[in-house]
Amino acid sequence: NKKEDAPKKIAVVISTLNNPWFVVLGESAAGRARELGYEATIFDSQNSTSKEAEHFENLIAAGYSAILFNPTDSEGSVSNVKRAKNAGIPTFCMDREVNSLDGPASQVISDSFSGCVELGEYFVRKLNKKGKYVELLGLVGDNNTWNRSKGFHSVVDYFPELIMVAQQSADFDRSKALEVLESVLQSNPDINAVFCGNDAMAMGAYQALVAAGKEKEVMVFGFDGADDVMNAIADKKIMATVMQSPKNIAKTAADLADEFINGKNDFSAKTPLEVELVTQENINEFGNYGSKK
Amino acid sequence: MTDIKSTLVKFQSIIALLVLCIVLTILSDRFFTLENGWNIARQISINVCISVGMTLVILAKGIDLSVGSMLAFSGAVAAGLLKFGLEIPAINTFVGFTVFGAILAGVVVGGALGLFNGWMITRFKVPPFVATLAMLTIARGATMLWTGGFPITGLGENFAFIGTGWFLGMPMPVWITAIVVVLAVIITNKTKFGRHIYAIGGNESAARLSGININKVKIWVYTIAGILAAVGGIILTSRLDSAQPNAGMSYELDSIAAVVIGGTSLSGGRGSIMGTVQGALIIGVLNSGLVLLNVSPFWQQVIKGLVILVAVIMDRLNHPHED
Amino acid sequence: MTDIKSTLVKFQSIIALLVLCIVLTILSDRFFTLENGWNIARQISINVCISVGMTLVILAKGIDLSVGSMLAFSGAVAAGLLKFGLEIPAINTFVGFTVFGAILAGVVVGGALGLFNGWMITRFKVPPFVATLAMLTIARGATMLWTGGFPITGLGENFAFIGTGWFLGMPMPVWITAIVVVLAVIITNKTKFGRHIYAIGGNESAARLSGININKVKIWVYTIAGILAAVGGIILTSRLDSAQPNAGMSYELDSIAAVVIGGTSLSGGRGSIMGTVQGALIIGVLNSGLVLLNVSPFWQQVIKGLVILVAVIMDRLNHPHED
Amino acid sequence: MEKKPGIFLEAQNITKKFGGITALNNVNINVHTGKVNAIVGENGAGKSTLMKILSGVYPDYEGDLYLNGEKVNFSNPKDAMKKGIAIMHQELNLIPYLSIADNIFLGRELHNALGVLDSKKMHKKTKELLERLNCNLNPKTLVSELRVGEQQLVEIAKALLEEAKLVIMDEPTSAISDSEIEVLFKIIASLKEQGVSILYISHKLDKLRLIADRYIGLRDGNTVGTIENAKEASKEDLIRLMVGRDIKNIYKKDSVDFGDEVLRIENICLPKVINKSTFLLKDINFSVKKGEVLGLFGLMGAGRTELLETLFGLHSKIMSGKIYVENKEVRIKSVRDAIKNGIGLVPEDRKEDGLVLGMEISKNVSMASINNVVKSGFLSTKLEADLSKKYIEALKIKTPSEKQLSKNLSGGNQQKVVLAKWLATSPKVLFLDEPTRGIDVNAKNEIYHLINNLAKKGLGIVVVSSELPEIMAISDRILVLSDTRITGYFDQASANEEAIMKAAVV
Ligand SMILES: Nc1ncnc2c1ncn2[C@@H]1O[C@H](COP(=O)(O)OP(=O)(O)OP(=O)(O)O)[C@@H](O)[C@H]1O
Ligand SMILES: Nc1ncnc2c1ncn2[C@@H]1O[C@H](COP(=O)(O)OP(=O)(O)OP(=O)(O)O)[C@@H](O)[C@H]1O
Ligand SMILES: [Mg+2]
Ligand SMILES: [Mg+2]
Repeated sequence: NKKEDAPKKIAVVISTLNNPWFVVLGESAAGRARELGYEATIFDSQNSTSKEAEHFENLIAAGYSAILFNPTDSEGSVSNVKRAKNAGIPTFCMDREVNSLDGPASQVISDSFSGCVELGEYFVRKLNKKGKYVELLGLVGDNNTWNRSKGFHSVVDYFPELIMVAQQSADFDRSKALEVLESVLQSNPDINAVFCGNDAMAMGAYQALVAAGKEKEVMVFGFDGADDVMNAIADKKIMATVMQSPKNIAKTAADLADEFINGKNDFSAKTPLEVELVTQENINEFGNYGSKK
Repeated sequence: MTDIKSTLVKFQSIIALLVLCIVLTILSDRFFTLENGWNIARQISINVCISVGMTLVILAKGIDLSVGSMLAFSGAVAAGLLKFGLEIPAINTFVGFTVFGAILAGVVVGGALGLFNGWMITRFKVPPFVATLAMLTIARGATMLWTGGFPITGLGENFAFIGTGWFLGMPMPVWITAIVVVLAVIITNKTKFGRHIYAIGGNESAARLSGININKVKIWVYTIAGILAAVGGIILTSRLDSAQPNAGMSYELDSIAAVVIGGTSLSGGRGSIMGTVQGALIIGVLNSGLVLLNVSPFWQQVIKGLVILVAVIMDRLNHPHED
Repeated sequence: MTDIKSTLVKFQSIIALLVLCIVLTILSDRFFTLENGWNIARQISINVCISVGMTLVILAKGIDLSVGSMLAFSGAVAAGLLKFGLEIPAINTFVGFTVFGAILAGVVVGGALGLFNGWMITRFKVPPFVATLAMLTIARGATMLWTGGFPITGLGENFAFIGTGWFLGMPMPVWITAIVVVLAVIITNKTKFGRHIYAIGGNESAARLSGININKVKIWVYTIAGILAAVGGIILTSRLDSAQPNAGMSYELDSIAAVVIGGTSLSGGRGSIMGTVQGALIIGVLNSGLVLLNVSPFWQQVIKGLVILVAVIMDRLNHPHED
Repeated sequence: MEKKPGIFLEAQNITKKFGGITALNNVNINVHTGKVNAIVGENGAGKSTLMKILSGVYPDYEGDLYLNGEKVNFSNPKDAMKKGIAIMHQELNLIPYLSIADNIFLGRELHNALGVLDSKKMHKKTKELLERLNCNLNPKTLVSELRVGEQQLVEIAKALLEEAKLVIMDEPTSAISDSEIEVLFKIIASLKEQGVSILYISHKLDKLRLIADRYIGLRDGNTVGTIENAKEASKEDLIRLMVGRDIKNIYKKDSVDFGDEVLRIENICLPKVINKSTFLLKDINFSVKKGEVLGLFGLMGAGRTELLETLFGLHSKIMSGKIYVENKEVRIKSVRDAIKNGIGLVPEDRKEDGLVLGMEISKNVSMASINNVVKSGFLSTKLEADLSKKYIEALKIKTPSEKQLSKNLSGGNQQKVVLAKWLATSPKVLFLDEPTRGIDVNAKNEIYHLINNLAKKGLGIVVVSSELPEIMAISDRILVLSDTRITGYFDQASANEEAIMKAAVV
C-alpha cells in the first residue's frame, strides 16, 4: 500500500551533531533537499561507525531514495555505503571521503590534508620558521585527526627550528583543550604557537592563553571555520583557520542527489570543493560558514 | 500465586514490547516487514551478546563497565593479527593468522581481560565498579596503542562473512547470538554453575557457607563477560570490515539498560537471560522505530530516556513490594 | 583500634597523593610551583563540585549517572537566558536576564532535574542506576534541543568572571568549590540531615524505624546533586565562555572515581567529603602530571586506569575485613 | 593420634583471633559418638566460632582437629561436608530468590553426566525431607516467601540432607514453635540411634535439658568444664557452668501500683495488602496503664509483629481503628507521629531493623531523638556523647567507649543499644518485640530487670515473646493472639501455662 504521491525521502546521515560545524552541514543538506521538494531526515551517528551501520540498515528498510552521507570513518563506512548501493540507494559523501571509488555515487569532499598543508605553510610564515609550538590533536581514534595532523606536519617538519614541545589530545573538545593547554603551559610557558585539530579546541586553547595572560604572545591556529573562530579571527584573537564551508558542501551534495533521482547517473567519483585558508587578512571575504563570494 | 506473579514478570516486558510494536506498525507501514525484522535482529545481536555476559555479572551482584573497551580491544587484536600477523622480534619470528586463528586470539584476549577483572575483584577485593572502570580506561588505551589510533580495515571476504553473511536464511550475527543465548539460558537454568551464580547474587555469605567456591564462580563470570564482549567485537569488526579504535564506546550503558529493562535486579540474584533479550529488543525496536518515524535525533534521546523510565516504572507498579 | 583504622583510612589517600606529588616533582621541575598548584585547583574545581553531590548520593546508597548531562543542560540554560533572554509567545512577553538571574535559573533547572531523579527513585521505586541513566539521556537530548546543537558563546565579562576571575589571590572557581566543600563537610558532620544520610546508607530499614523520613532525605540528596552539577555547569560555561552541547560527557565516571578513590563505599553509609576531595586531587594531579610530562595520549589512559587500581588495592590491603 | 573409642571428633588447643580479639583461647572439646553434645555459654563465648572451625568455615586457626583419631584440616565447608560434618548455622543462610529445593541442594546439586541439573530428583528428595519434618511445603516455593520459622525448618532439612556422621545445630530452635521443636527432637533421637553425633547449641535451657546427653561449657573463649551426665545436672548447675556463678533464676516482676491509662486501642484492623477482604489483624482492643507490663503471647505468625508495627505507624495507609494516648485520640500516620506521641518500638530483628551496624553506639542511641543533641542548629558531639554515656551506664552496656561500632558488640549489648535509642525519646509507651531472642540467660535477666525498672518509672510496656515462661514471669497481664484475633486474656491470678497455650492454638 505505497502512497504514490507522497514525496520521496532523502536521508542525511551525519557523523556527529555534537559539533556545530556538522550541525550546519546536516541542516544545510536537509534544508536544500526540502527546497528541492523531498522529505529529509537527519541521522546522528554519534561518532560511532556501528551506530552509522544501524542507521543505514534502518533507512534502507524505511525506503529512502538517496543518502547524503557524512561518514564517521573512511574505511569503516565503506561497508555501509556498499550495503546501500546493493539496495539500490545512492550515497553521496559529504566532507569526508570513504576509501571506495565504486561505492558512493559521488563524493563531495573538502580535503583536510591539503587544507592543513596550506595552513602549515601560513603557520611557518607567521612564525618566521622558528619557535616552539604545541599541537592539540582531536580524538586519537579518529582519522580526521590524523589527516589534519599529517597535512600540517608534511610542511612544518621541514623546518628544524620549529620545535613541537608537546603533542596532546583534547578530543575535539573545548573544555578538554582548555585544561590540557593550561597544563602544557605549566611546563612550557614560552611557546609561540598552538595548532589545533579543530576550531572548538582552538577556542579552548585561546581561553587557556587568556587565563595565563599570554593571548597576545601565542598564536592560535584552528581548522573548520566555525562561527566563533571566525569572529575571533576578525577580532585578531586567533590567527587562522581553514574554512571548509559546510553549506557549500551540503548544497552541492543535495543537488547531485536530486539529479540522480531525476535520472542522471554518470557522476565523477569525486567532486572536490576547495577549502580556504581564513586569516586575519582575508577574513572580510567570509561570512558564516562560507565564503561571501 | 508465585506462578502467576513470575508469569506476569515475564509477560511484563513482552507486553511492553508488543505495545511498542503495535504502535510502530500503525505509525509506519515499513515497520512490520520481514526485512525490518532481520534488520532489528542483526542490530541488537551485538548488544545481546554483551548483555548476556552483563546479565551473568549482574546476577552475581557485580557490574562490568569495561565491556565496550574489551570489545574494541578484542576486535582490534583479531583484525590486526588477521591482517598483519604477529611479529615477535625477540626470537625473530613471524606468525601469520588464519581467520579462525585470529578470531580465537581475539576471544582469548577478551577472556583474559575479563579474567583480569575477576582476579582484581576476588583476589584484591576491588569493588567491581572500580575494577571494571579501570579496565574501561586501560583496554581503551591498549586499543589505541595496538592500532596507533587508525582503524584496521580490509579484512577479506571470509572474515566479513561472520558479520554480513547469511546461513540457512538467517544472518550470521543472529545465528551467533542465538547460540550464545541458548547456551546462556541452559547455563543459568540447568547447571550447577548457573545455580551458583544466582546463589552468590542472592546471598553471598550463605553461598559461601554452602561450600560454593565464590571466587571461582565470580572469576568465571567476568571471564565469560570478557569472552562475550570479544564475540561482540568480532561481529562488529566483521560487519564494518574495520576494527575502529573508538568502537564500543558507552556500550556498557546500553547493555546495562537492556539487562535492567529486562527485569534483572541490579542488586543481584534475580533475573533471566530471556528478560535481557527482551530488554535489548525493546531498545532495538525503539531505536529502529524512532528512525522509521523520522523523529529528530535530539528528540530521540529524550524519548528513549522516557521509555526506559516508563518500562521500569510499569515493572515496579506490578511488584510494589520488592526493593 | 577503630580510631587507628579510621585515621589510616584518611591517611590512605593522602599518602597516595603525596607519593604521586613527590614522583611528579622529581620528574618535572615545573610541577611543584604555586602557579601549577592554582592550575590544578582550578581544573579539579568542577569535578569536586559534582563529586560532593555524588558523595552525598552514594553515602545514601544511591548513584547518579546523570550529573554530566545535568551540568550541560543547566549551563546551557544559564547561557541561553543570559544571551537571548526568554520569549514566552503565549503571552507575548520577553524576559531579559541579568548575570545573576541567569545563574539562578541555571541552578534552579539543575535542582529541578535532580528533584525529578529523586522523585522517580522514591515515589516509583525506580532503581537509582536506571532513573539517572534515563536522565542522562533525557537531559542530554534536552540540551541539544535547547541549543540546537550549537554552542552558546559570547557571554560577557561579568559572566566570565565566575570561571576566570581572581578574588583575594584565589581563582573564583576555587572559591566557589571551597565554599561548596566547607558547606558539605558541615552538613555531613554537623547536621541532622547529614546524619540521616549516613543512617539511610548504613541501614535503610533501621533508619525508617527511627522515624527518619527516608524519601524526603533522598529527594533532597538528589536535588543537591543536581544543584551542584548546575554549579559545575556554570563554572564550566563561564571558563569556556561557551555553553557546549556536549559538555560534561562521561563526567559521571570521573566523579564516581573520585568518590571511590576517596574511600567512600559504593554500598553506602561509609565515607567522607574530604576523602572525595582527595580522590579528585589524585585524579587531577595525575591528569595534569601526565600532560606536564608529555606522556603520549595513548599511554595516559592505560596509566590512569592502573593508578586507580593501585590506589584502591592499597586501600583494600589496609582494610581486608571490609566488604 | 590414636582413635579413641566413643569419641568422634576431638579439638585440641584451638585458638582463633579476629584482628585483636581472641574469640577462642586454647579450647579443648570432645564430641562423643551417638550423643547429643550440648555446648553452653553466654553470648560471645565463642560457640559459633568454634562450630565454624569444625565445619571448615574458618580454615585459619591454631590447634588441631582429630576425626576418629585422624588429624584433619578443613580448608572450606565442602571439605568438612565430605568428611560427614553437616552444620546448621545460627544465622539463616538461605538464598531468598531460590526455591526450597535449590537451597537444600545448594553446593551439592544432583546432575547428570552432562552437568545438567536433575530437578525432578532434587524436588522429590526435598519433599521427603520436609515430610520427615512434618512440613508440607512445596519444594518449588521461593524461600523469600517463607516465614522465619519455616526458613529455619529448611535450614534443618538442609543439614539432614546428607547422611552426616556429625550434625552441628547452632540455635536451631530460635524461631520455630513448640510443636516443630518436638518434631526436631524426635529426629535428633532417631539420628542418635543411627550412631550420628550431634553438637547442639541453644539458649533455651529448658528445652535443651530435654535432649542433651552431656554439656560442654564455654566462657570467654575458654573451655570451663563438662558435665558428662546431663540427667544429673540441674538447671542451676548448667547456669553455673555457663556464667561461673549463680543467678537468681526465678525472676518475678515486682508488683507496683499502676497509674493512669497511657495507651488504649480500639478495633484495630489490618487487611492484607493483596486480598483486602482478608485480614492480618481483626478488631484488636486493649489498654496499658502506666507502670504496667502487658505481655503479648502467640505462636509464630500470629500477627504480633504486625500489631506493634501497625500501632507504630508502619501500615497507616491500610489500617483502621482508633488509638488513644493518655485518653486523647491520636492519628499515627508515620513513625514520626508515633515518636511524637510517646511511642517507641524495639523491633524483632535488631540487625535488620534496629541498628545501623556500621555506626558508632552514640550515633545509634541518638538516632530517634536527634533533636536533643542539636545545639544552635548543629549536632553537638559532646551532647551526643553525654547522652550515650548516660545509657551505657544505666543499661550496663559492655563496651570500651561510646565510639565503638555497633557491629562489634555482642547480641545482648546490641539489644541494649536499641533499647537506649528508644529510652532517649522519653517514651510513654514502649513496645518490645521478642527482646530476648538469641540472648543468653545472664543478659536475659538483665533485660528483665530493665523492663521492670522502666515500668516502675511509669512507662507502659508491651512485650511480645514466644517463650511462655518468660512472658509469664515478666507480665502483669497477658493477651494471647491467634489467627489475627485476640483469643485470650489473663491476669497474674488466672495465668497458667496450659490455659495460655490453649488460647494460642485456637
Ligand atoms: N567475624 C568476626 N570478626 C570479629 N569478631 C568476631 C567475629 N565473629 C565473632 N567475633 C567475636 O568473637 C567472639 C565469639 O563470638 P561467637 O559468635 O562465637 O559467640 P557465640 O558464643 O556464638 O555467641 P551467641 O550466643 O551470641 O551466638 C565475640 O566476641 C564476637 O564478637
Ligand atoms: N512481609 C510479609 N509478607 C507476607 N506475609 C507476611 C509478611 N510479614 C508477615 N506476614 C504474615 O503475617 C502474619 C503475621 O506475621 P507476624 O510477623 O506479625 O507474626 P508474629 O506473631 O509476630 O510472629 P513472629 O514470631 O514470627 O514474628 C503471618 O501469617 C505472616 O506469614
Ligand atoms: Mg553464636
Ligand atoms: Mg514477630
